[in-house]
This record gives sequence, C-alpha cells and structure tokens, in this order.
Amino acid sequence: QEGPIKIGASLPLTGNFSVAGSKHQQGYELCVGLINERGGILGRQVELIVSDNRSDPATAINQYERFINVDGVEAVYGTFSSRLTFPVASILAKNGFVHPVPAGGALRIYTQGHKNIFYFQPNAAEYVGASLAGVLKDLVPADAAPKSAAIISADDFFANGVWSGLMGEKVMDPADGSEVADLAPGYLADNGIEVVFSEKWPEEGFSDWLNLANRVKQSGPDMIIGLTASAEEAVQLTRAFKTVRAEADLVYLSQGTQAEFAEGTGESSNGILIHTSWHKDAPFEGLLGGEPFSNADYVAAHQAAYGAVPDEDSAIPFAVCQGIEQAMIGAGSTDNAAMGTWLSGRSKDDPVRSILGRFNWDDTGLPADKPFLMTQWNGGELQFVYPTDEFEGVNPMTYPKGSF
Amino acid sequence: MEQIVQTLILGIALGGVFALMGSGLSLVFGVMRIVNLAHPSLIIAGAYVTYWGFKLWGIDPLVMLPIAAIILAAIGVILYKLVFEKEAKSAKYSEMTVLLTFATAMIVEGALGGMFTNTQRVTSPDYATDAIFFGNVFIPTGQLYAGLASLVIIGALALFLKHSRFGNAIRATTQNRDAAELLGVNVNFVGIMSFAIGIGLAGAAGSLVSFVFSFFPAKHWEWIAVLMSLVVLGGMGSILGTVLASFMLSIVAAFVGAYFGSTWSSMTFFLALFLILLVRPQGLFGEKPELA
Amino acid sequence: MSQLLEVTSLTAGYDDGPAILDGAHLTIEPGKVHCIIGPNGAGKSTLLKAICGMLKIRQGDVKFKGESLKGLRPDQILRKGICFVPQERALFPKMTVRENLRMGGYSLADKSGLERAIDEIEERFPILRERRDQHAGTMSGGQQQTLAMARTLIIRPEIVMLDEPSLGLAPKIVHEMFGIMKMMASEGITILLVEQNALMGLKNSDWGVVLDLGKTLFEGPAPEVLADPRIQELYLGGKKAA
Amino acid sequence: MMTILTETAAADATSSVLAARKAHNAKLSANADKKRAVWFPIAFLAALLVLPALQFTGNYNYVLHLVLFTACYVTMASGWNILGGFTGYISLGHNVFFAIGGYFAGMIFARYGISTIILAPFAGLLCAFVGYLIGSVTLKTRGPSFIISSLALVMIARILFDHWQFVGGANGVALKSNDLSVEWAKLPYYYAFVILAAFSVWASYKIKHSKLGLGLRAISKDEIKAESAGIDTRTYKVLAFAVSGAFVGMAGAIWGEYLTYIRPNIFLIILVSVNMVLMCILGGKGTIAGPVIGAILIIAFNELFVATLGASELNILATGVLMVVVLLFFPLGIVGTLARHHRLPRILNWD
Amino acid sequence: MLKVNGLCKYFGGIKAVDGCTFNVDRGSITALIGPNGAGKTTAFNCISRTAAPTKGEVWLDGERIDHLRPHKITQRGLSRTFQISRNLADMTVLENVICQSKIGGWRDLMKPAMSTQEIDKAMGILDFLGITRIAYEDGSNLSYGQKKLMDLAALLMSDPKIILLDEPAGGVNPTLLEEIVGHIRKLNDQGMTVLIVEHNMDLIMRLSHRIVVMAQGKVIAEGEPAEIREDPLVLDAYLGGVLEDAA
Ligand SMILES: Nc1ncnc2c1ncn2[C@@H]1O[C@H](COP(=O)(O)OP(=O)(O)OP(=O)(O)O)[C@@H](O)[C@H]1O
Ligand SMILES: Nc1ncnc2c1ncn2[C@@H]1O[C@H](COP(=O)(O)OP(=O)(O)OP(=O)(O)O)[C@@H](O)[C@H]1O
Ligand SMILES: [Mg+2]
Ligand SMILES: [Mg+2]
Repeated sequence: QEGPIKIGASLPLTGNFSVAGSKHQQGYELCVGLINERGGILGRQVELIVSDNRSDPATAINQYERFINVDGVEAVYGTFSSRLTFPVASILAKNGFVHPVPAGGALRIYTQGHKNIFYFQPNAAEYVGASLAGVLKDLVPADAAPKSAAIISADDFFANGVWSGLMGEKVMDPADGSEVADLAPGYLADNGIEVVFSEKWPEEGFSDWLNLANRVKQSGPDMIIGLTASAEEAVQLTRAFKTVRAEADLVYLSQGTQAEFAEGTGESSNGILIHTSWHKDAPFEGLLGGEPFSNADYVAAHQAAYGAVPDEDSAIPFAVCQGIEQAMIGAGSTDNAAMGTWLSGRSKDDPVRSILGRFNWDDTGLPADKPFLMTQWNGGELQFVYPTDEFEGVNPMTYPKGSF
Repeated sequence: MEQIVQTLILGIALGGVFALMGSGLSLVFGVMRIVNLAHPSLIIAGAYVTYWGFKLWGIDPLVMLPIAAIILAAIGVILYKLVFEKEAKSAKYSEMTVLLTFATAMIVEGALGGMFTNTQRVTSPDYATDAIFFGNVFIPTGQLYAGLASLVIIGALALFLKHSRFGNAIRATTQNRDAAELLGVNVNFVGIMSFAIGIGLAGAAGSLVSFVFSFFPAKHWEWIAVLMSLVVLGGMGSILGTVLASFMLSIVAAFVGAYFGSTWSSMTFFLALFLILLVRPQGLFGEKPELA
Repeated sequence: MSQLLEVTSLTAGYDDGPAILDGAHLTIEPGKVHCIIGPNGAGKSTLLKAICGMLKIRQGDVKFKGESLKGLRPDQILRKGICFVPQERALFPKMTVRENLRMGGYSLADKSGLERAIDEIEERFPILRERRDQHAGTMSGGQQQTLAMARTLIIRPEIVMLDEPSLGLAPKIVHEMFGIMKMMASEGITILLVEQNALMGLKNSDWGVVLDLGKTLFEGPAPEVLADPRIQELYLGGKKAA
Repeated sequence: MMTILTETAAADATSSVLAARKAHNAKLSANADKKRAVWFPIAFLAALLVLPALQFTGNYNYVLHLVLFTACYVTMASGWNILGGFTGYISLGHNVFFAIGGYFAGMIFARYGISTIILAPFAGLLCAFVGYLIGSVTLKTRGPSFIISSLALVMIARILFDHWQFVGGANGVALKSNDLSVEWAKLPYYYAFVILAAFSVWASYKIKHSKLGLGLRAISKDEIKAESAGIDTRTYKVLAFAVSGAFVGMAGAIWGEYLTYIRPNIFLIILVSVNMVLMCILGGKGTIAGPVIGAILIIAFNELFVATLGASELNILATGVLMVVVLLFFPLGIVGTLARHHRLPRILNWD
Repeated sequence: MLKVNGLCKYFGGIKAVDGCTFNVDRGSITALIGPNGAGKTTAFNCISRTAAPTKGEVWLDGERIDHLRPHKITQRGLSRTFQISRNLADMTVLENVICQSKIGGWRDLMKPAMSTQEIDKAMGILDFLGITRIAYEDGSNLSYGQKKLMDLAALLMSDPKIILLDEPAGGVNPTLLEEIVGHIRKLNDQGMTVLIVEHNMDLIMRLSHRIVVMAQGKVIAEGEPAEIREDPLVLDAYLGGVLEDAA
C-alpha cells in the first residue's frame, strides 16, 4: 500500500474528560511525530487522525466508524475512560480491529470475550488495592500499621473497581446477573484493617466536600482512602481535609499525580500516596522506530515538545502508540488480524517494550504480572516509593503523614 | 449536637456562595426575561480573571472581585450588543434567549478552553483552606468571607434596584417595553446596562468561586441545573427568593449528606424543587400563575 | 395658520408586512382638540404609532414645528413634547399605581415638583390615591385607563395623543375625562384623539378627521363632519344617529 | 379642506368606499392558499429505504451509521416537538424517556434475548404511561419553571439510575452485539430507525392537523383563553407529554442495543435533550419538517466541525457561533422563518 | 337559567366581588353595569371559573358549576369574551375562531382540525362581522376593535346556550355596532341567553330586558331599563347625569 499509514483516535477533548483527553492527544501526537522522524513504520509515514468525541459514547462510536469507513485508517488507538471504551470495544471487535486501550480498566470490558483488545496499563482497577496492600506490608513498620480506615469514593467506573478490590465485593454483570469476579475478603480485611467510615459521592455535581471531610475526620481513622475520579476531585478533597484539619497516618488517593494537583493543594499534598501506571523516574526501557527509547528519553522529548514534564495521562497513550508500532513491525504489515496474533503472542520474555515497561497479556486482554507503582508527594515533587525491588532510585516513604 | 451545629454551619457556608451565583441569574431573568444558561460559564470566566490576577500578581481574590465584575460587565455589554439586542423586541424573546444563551455558553466555554486549556484551577489564598475553630466546631474562613461578600453585594444590588431611578426604569422596561419607551426611557440602554449588571454579578461570583471550588471551562454544566433549581425554587426573578432558597437547600443538602450519605445530597436540590413545584408552582416568592 | 404638527402622505407598516398607512395626511394646530375616526382596522392606531416613533416611516414625513421626526426613537420624540397613550394602556402591570405615576415623570429634567404633581393628580382621581399601592395590572379595566390618562398630566407635553381614551370607562368618568381634556386644551396642550365613540368624540373636539384603509378621506371642522350624512352612514352608526 | 369630500361625493362616496374595501379583502384572502409537495418526503423516504444497497459496492457503514443516527434524532426531535413545539412546553428532560425506553428494552434483551426492535412499541407504551404520570405533576408549572423542573427530572432520574444496582448502577450493562457480518450488522437498526422516524413525522403531521393539535397550539399561546374556549387543557397537555415521551422512548429502546451498551450517562446527559431542543428550534419549532431539517443540519454541522476543525475547543466555539448566527437570522427556525416570509420551498412545506 | 348566589372574591384586603346575587332568566338579555372597579369583570371570571371564587355559588340550569374547570363550563354551554381581548398569536384568525368550536369526546380528538363545514361556518361568521379580509391574518396582528370582533366570532362558533360579553362594544365602530346589536337580538330571538357588561348606555338601554347594577362588589339595583334610568342611586354612582345626552 502507498501513502502514509493512517491511524485514528477518538478522544474526549471537550466535556467531562477533557483534561485527560487532551493529554492523551499530546501523548499520541508526540509518539507519532517521533516515529515519523525515525522514518515511519515499515517505511511508511504515519498520519494520526484525532477526533473530539465530547466525552459522549455515541459520538465515540460514530468516530471510529468514520475512521474505518471514510478515512480508511489501518489501525486505531483507544480512547480514554471505561465509559467510552465499553461501546467502542464492540465496534472495533466487529470490524476486526486491534483495540489498544490506554484507559478503561473495568473488568467487565475484558470478560465479554472480545479477541483483539489489549489493556496498556497495569492490571485492572479491581486489583489496584494489591499495591496499596504491598505498601502497608513492606514499608510500614508493623507496630505503627494503620488499624482503621475511612474509605470514600466517587461513584465512577474506575473508582468503583478499586473499591470492590479493597472492600472485597463481588463484581457482577448486570446483563445476566452473573458473577464476573469475587474479590472477597478484600485487601483491607486481608490486612486486618477495620473500615470505620465508607461512603460514595455522585459522579457529577458534588460540592459538599467540607461536610464529607469533616465526617471522615469525626470517624477518626488511621488511614484515609480517597478514590477520586479526577485530579480535580482530589484537589477538592485534599483542600477540604486541610480546612477541617483532618489527620491520618496514611492517605491514599487514586488520582493526583498531575502537576495541577500539587498546584491546587500546595503543602497539603505532602505525604499523600497515589498509585500510577507511570512515573518519570521509572527506568523503563522501550522501543521506538526499532531503536531503544527509554522513559527518560520520553520525558525529555515531551519537555521539548510541550515545555512541561509529562504525567501519566500523556505517557500511557505514548505506550499505546509504541505497542501498535511494534505490532505492525512484528506482523510485518498493518493487517489487524496479524497484529492481534502478534500482540497475543507476547510473553514475559518477549514482551512489548514501552515507556510503561514490559507488556504481555492474558487471553482476556489484561496485562499479566504488571503491578502498579506507588508514588508520594513530598516537597512539591511526586516521588516514586514502591515497589522497592523493581528498579533503582526508589525514594523512602514518609510515614506517618500527620496533618494536611 | 456538636455535629448538628457543624452541619448547619457548613450548609450556611455553602449557601452564601450559591446565593451570589444564583442571584445574578435571577436578576437577569427578573428584569430582562433572559433565562441565562450562559451564566455559569461566565462565572467561570470571572473565576479565570481572578485566578490570573492572583497567580500573576498575587492580588487577593477579594480585591480582584470588583475588577472581575467590571471586566465581565464589559463582556456583558459586548455580548448584549452582538447577540441579544436584535431580538430584544421580539415577543418570543424569553424563549429565544434560552437557546441564545445556550449557544453563548458554548462560545464562552470554547473560548476559555482555547485560552486556558481544560486544566482545572483553583486560587489558593491562605484563608481558602483555613477555618476558625470553636472547640470541635469550625467555620471555614474561605466560605465565610465568600458568603459575607456575596450578601453585601446582593443587598446593595437589591436596594439599588428598588429605589434608584435607573432601577425603576429597568423594572418598567421589563414589564412593558413599549410603555417605558413612550415615557422617555431609552430601553436599549436600559437593556444593555441591566445585562451588564447581571453579567458583572457573574464576574463577582466567579471571584468567590475561584477559591471555594475548583474550576475549568467545562465545569459550568455541573452548575447550571443546581443554580436553575435555586432560582425556580425562590420564584423566578425574585432575588430574595433565590437567596433564601440557596440557604435553605444548602442546609438541607448538608443534613442529607451527613445523615443519608453524600450521594443523596445533590439530589436534595432537585427533589426539593420537584416537591415545591407540586404544592407551590410559582416557587417561594414568585407570583401566582393566572389560572387557578 | 400656524401648524404644530404636519403629516404628509405617510406610508408605514409593521415589520416587513404590507403598508397599513398609505398616504395619510394630517395637520394639527396648537391648542385645539383633534379627533380621528374610522372603522376598525382603518389604521388609526397605526398612524399615532408612526407619529410617535414606534413604527418606521416608509414614505412621507412627519414634521413637528417644521422639524422632521423621521428616524427618532419614541423616547426622543417624547422629549420633544409629544406624548402618546396607546390603546393597550401602556402601564407597568407589576409596579404599584404610585410607581406608575412616578414613571410618568421619568423624562422630566426637573424632578423637584414631581411628588407634588403626583399628589395633585391623586387629588383629582381619588381612586388612584385609594389604590396607590395596588399593582397596576390588577386594577379594573376602567381604573387602568384612568391611570394611563392621569399619567400624561405629569408630563405636560405640547401634544397629547390619546388612542380611545374613553374605552371601558363608565359614562360618568367619560364625561369627566372629556372635561379634563378640554381643560388641558385650554391650558395650551394640543390634543389628538382617536375615538370610536365618535359622536362623543366629535362633539368635544374642534377638528375631525376621517381615516379609512390607511388614507385620510376627509378632514374639517368637527361640526361639519358630524353633520355630513355620508360620514354618518359609513362611520357613525348610520341612520339611527341622524 | 373640503376637496376630497366633494370629489368622492360626486362619485357617490358610500359605494365607492365599500367597493374599495371589498377589493382589498379579496386580495388579502388570496394569499391564504398554501401548497405543499407531498411527493418529496415520500421520495426521500424511498431513497433511504434502498440506500443500504450501497453495501454491495463497498463498505458504507459510516453512511448508514449517520443516516441511522439522524433518524434516531428525527424520531426524538419530532416527539419532542409535539410537546415543545405544538404545546409550547420546552422540556429539557425528555432524555428521561430515552433512558427508560433504553433500559426497559435493553434489560429484557440482555436477560431474554428478545430483540429491542420488537420491544420498542412496548417501551413506547411504558414511556407514555410514565410521561402521563410525570406530566400530571410538572405540567402544573409553565414557562421557565417548567423548563427547569424538567431539568431537575433528568437529575433525579440520573441519580436513581446511578444507584440501581440491578441495572448495573452508574457502570451500566453491556449488551451482546448481533451475529451478522460487518456489512449487514447495522441493517436491522437502520430500517428500524428509518421507519420509526417516518412514523414519527407522519404521526406529528396527523396530530398537528387534528383537533388535538389545534388545541395544543392554542394552549401554547394562551392557556386561559384555550381553557375558556372549551379545551380541556390539562388532559391535552398530559396527553401531549405522553405521546412525545413515547416516541423518545421507542428511539431509546433500539439505541441501547445498537450501541451494545446502556448506562445512565449515555441517555441522561444534557447533550441528548439539548440536541432534541436545538434541532426543533433550528429547523422550526411547531413545524413538521423542522425537526427533520434540524436533525440533519445539526448532525451535519457536528461532523463537519469535527472533520474540518479536528479536535479542539474551536469545535465547541464554532458550534456556538453557528447557533447564534442561525438564531439571529432565522428566529423562527429555518422552516418557520422561511414560511413567514413566503420563501419556503414547496418541497419543505410538510405542514 | 344562571343563578349567582352570594358570590365573593377577595384579593387580599380588596373585596372585588362581595356577596353578589343575581339571576339571569332563560332567553333574556341581561345587562350588568356599574362604575369602574365595581367587580363586573371579576364576577365574570368567577362565573366562568377563570378565577376561583372566595365563596358563593353559581348555578347553571339547576346545576352547581362553581367547582368545575373552565372548559367544562364552556362545554355546558356557557361562553364568554374577555374585556381585554385574549388572542392566540401565530394562529390565523380562522384558527382562532375554529378553536372554539365544540368537540365531543375522545374520539373527536384525532378528527381533522378544521373540517370544511367548520371553515364555512367560521367564514360565515367572519363575513357577518365584516372581518373576512383578516381571516388569514395572524391573530395578534389585529387592531383593537378587530380583536374584539374576532373574540365575538369565536364565541359564536361554539353555539353556546348562554354568552357572557365583557364590553363587546368598547372600541368597535358605531356602524358595525349597529349590526352587532342586531345580531345579538337575532341570536336572542333564537333562544340564546345573554349577559352583557357594557358602558355604552345607549346600547344597554336599547338591548337589554333587565339591568343589574353593581357597585363595590355588591348589587345595588336591579330592574327594567326604564326603572334603572330613573334610579337616583344609579344616576349618581354611575351615570353622573349624562344619560340624557347620550340618549
Ligand atoms: N402588530 C401588528 N402587526 C401587523 N399588523 C398589524 C398590527 N397591528 C395592527 N395591524 C394591522 O393594521 C391594520 C390597522 O390597524 P390599526 O390598529 O391601526 O387599526 P385602528 O384603526 O386603530 O382600528 P381600531 O379602531 O380597531 O383600533 C389592521 O388591519 C391590522 O390587521
Ligand atoms: N388580581 C387582583 N388583585 C387585586 N385587586 C384586584 C385584582 N383584580 C381585580 N381587582 C380589583 O377588584 C375590583 C374589581 O375589578 P373588576 O375588574 O371586576 O372591575 P369592573 O367592574 O370590571 O370594572 P371596569 O368597568 O373598569 O372594567 C377593582 O377595584 C380591582 O382593582
Ligand atoms: Mg386602534
Ligand atoms: Mg371590567
């Protein structure tokens, strides 16, 4: 085939997910730009087509449909969030396209039996708690370990997943009432932590943060777990904790690795733990244009292109782009079936190598043996604290956190 | 007991902010019959003005308030000239404005997004995350200042509208445009000015919002329904009604949040609206509809 | 003869609709009462609206003291001294009676005498005092008409244009109203009046004008109009009045 | 001064004036006749029905998708038009019916595998019933209060659906996609939506030209006058609400299966209800062709902006500017404004 | 036929109608007169139920109707016009008129909005009132008098048993008025009952069989036109001695 390889990506550039969506765009664009600088894929330049789906599922479907039928793309990149990924997965499966997912960690997406779907993050939301449990086990002295926890969460797909893991709930498929996974007894119970307060707030339009923070404080937990759906909520929640003068030994939030979080919360961010798929200091070695391309290279390239240090919302899509490039090269063509076979064929020793590290997938499309990283804000800097044995440069964790 | 008092305080604190956010909306509806769906987006514009004033020059948000109000009022004048002036005479005005303002909201959102990206912002003067403690009970200072400021502004505005000559002209124009014109009121000027005042209020509210909530250009969708329900509950166009509704609902929402769970607290606004409309369709301070 | 207001071959209509007025003309002399009559839909109200600036003048001209009023807004025309009370009672329904009167003085440069003028008016129309805090919109039809009339007395313009002032008024009040009008005329206020109660209108005026299909058909001294048999048949209720 | 009178007097004033008036009358009533081209919508429908034949020549799924998507919105906008256009009650909450229809049919489909296309009429009935209940409450308010109460309705529905674990709460339910091959997979939905859209247009024509329609239009102008003219305004209004809800519900029923996914914020986001409103207003509220034209235009603009301006806030900005421009120059919507100025092409006069 | 018994309507402190009692006999033309603000329009509103009476009873044909919704009352054969004309904008005069024609039950709802018979009938009425030329004009683009006439036309469309006219003559050209008077008489001869509020004494005296005089919400006099003409109370409160002039 002649001409550039067209690749389509529909992203939520406006609407609810616009913050993450635009960062995804940066990640994809940077990666495609770098590939083209290195001579493209299979000798052809790559042309990226990005469309704004306004955070609306119907529009997202529409756009993938257009990529395939009108624009004639040869491959696609996934969109952001489980909400959008869910319907897109069916369309792409129907059309036989490889579906690399940058963000869409709901277990149910992967239990539907779609063939060519590949998740480019550490394991699904339901298993995030494993990392937190690891931190408690490995970094906190046994005699000072938290005994009680307050867990609060946005009523969001991703956050709910984490909640299920921590609280040991069953994940059900409401379509037929079947059980997708049973996560009992849950990471908290496993670690002997008693839940003294638990509550969810609605996905949209919640503003009563002080009240919530105050009630968390009144329950007097050793550990606070805040499963926010966005960095914005994390900022609000943290500021509210500061205002009510809450205290805890350990504070874990599910969002907040972004620079905006530090800006919005200032000093209060100190000591807050956040899981992440990516960290700028993680010494991952990837490939790009057939050449080694390390995480540090990526950070440098991003900084050169956009004048700022990237965060995970740009890094994950970058990795998606790397994965698709390697699949094309591996398959020797842009034939999606071949690319899918190649990606499925990856193993621990022969993985996709990205700036998020190594990826190989089980038959559901979830990555195998891929833990999350734990990071902590200290002195306005997001430090990478766990796991300690994976690579060099791990910072010590501040414990206990104390006040906000 | 302590927690009851605390919940009450938090409800009041939130109510003060909502009161100012809603009263600009109410004013513009009350005097101009414009259902201004763009109001929340303009509040966000005001918040951005304040944010940059604070970030670039370290000007306190409360000092930025009049500046934001004036800048937004100027934007209001331009908006009115471009969008609303032509339609002001039409009989379908009120209905048309629903759509025009909706479009305006999109324009404002798009423009803000283009200029400032979609990253969420919040101004953080020290008092924004501070609180005054009385034993175990506290009053959050950020909301306290915001509430006080908003009550002062609303009070001054209400007095102005009720007693000044210009205020009378505004009300007269709303009620009967032709008649006002026949009595020597320059109705177009009145239209521009009252719109400017309404949007100016959005600017002022934006300053307060900038340190109470975090914001980004698309955030206004979340507020529109809440603010609208305050305005309807208070009785369309009644500023006093809006203020009371803001406090009442915020307090109820705080209690619902505290005793039934946070998920239900935002439902309070809508459910209350529904129930009130059942028994009193005109809202708290609205006029009775004609048909008994 | 000095002419205060002169309308020459005027064409006007609503928005971009057909021309309702099509060559109407009119001359108004100071200090007199003029009465326009004509069938429903003849364009009487339209004529007054065109004069006071509520409608765009398409052709022809309106001259006030020799100066064209073309293109001026109603509020500017009011300040020149022409005041118009439309047929639909230009009141502010949700303002009190007193506030409505006060709005009457909006265009006055000198506000000092306003409150006193309002008091005087309330003196003359007791119902307005009695209901001073009632919303104008809730007054009875006749009460509203009274209020609208009374308000013009505050402005004291050079020309008052009244569109069917007797509409909905009890006979006693109609009588009083024509009395007031005469009094205004004697004070030098020129009056231009549209009346369907044509007999009453013409009897109380100096000059009569007949308008139909947007054209001036006839103008002349009121008694002459009143006496013309054809006009009686066409516009004044036919044989019965004769 | 006497000149005119003497002139007319000579030619017998009375009869000449009467004659002039009569001639004038005749001229005015002459422009009253209306003509419309019935063949056009029928031909248009026929063209749409054979359109899928394109699939034999290549992959035109995207075209089908766009037509189907437009037809879905035509159904909803036409339904909305019955309440918002004819009756004058602007509802921003009609996506509640979209959701009820979608969940009702979607859940039955998920559990028992009955196609939503078969279920759609039942979803419509259910929505009519719910609409009847809701309408009896909310239609007590009028004007802006009604608009906002309808907005509140969406919020309440949203919160309730978000918490209803049986239907998957906020996370929703994934539905199976059908087993047809890629080229033909869309066809059932395509035909369902096109027929539904045609039906809704036909039904709104019927309603508009019935006693009910006349009554509804009277209600939209002056409810007191309508009531005293002997129209049972309360029943009429609630009926309109129910009927318009039914159409939206039917569209929702099929939409869920087509998307293969139902969750609250597919249905219950402001964008959906606002789209219905915008389409009607843009095309011409209260006209029959209006919602159709509005739906086509808005979806076309959307595609255009996304395709040309690509991805950015510009896209939102441009949509806003475009709306303002259209509203300022076509205040009664495209069909309405053209009709007012007697410039409406005959093929667009479906009223 | 129509019985109003102790009707009251208070607006806060204002007693607009205050214990008003009167009867309208079948087949009669009854006039309701009184000074401005006497409560005539309010009484009409309470009878046709566009306003809820504070207390009191209204009986139509031996049936109590003060709790019925307005359309029910209209369907029972009582129609009214409004003092300040209410018209349906964006609908033609023809539609405005036909809107008021009677419909039966549910089944009629989907009947064509304007049947040929209805159009013919409506055009006939419009023709009679001399406003055929505005039949296709927008109902709101009318002159004051035209609106009144349109209201009257709509009223006649529903073939009511009893009509309540609120100042039908206000703003109507005298020549036309003569014809309207004639028509009302004709309708009355055919058995229609009429209750009319008017300030045009000349018309009242010529048309009505009985006159009810209201002042300050109460009925202060009742009787034949000739009696009323002589009643000093009425002369003073209402006519102010001008009756002689007009007649
Ligand atoms: N707002 C309007 N828009 C369009 N046409 C109008 C409007 N108002 C009046 N017309 C038309 O203009 C013509 C003249 O109306 P106008 O109000 O001047 O009559 P008029 O002489 O005052 O009658 P009346 O004695 O009934 O008040 C009428 O045929 C009417 O249909
Ligand atoms: N909604 C209201 N609120 C307060 N007062 C009212 C209201 N409606 C009417 N009124 C008062 O009730 C009294 C009776 O009014 P109504 O309109 O019945 O008089 P009317 O006899 O019809 O007079 P007219 O001949 O002037 O039309 C008036 O004094 C009026 O001001
Ligand atoms: Mg007139
Ligand atoms: Mg009256």
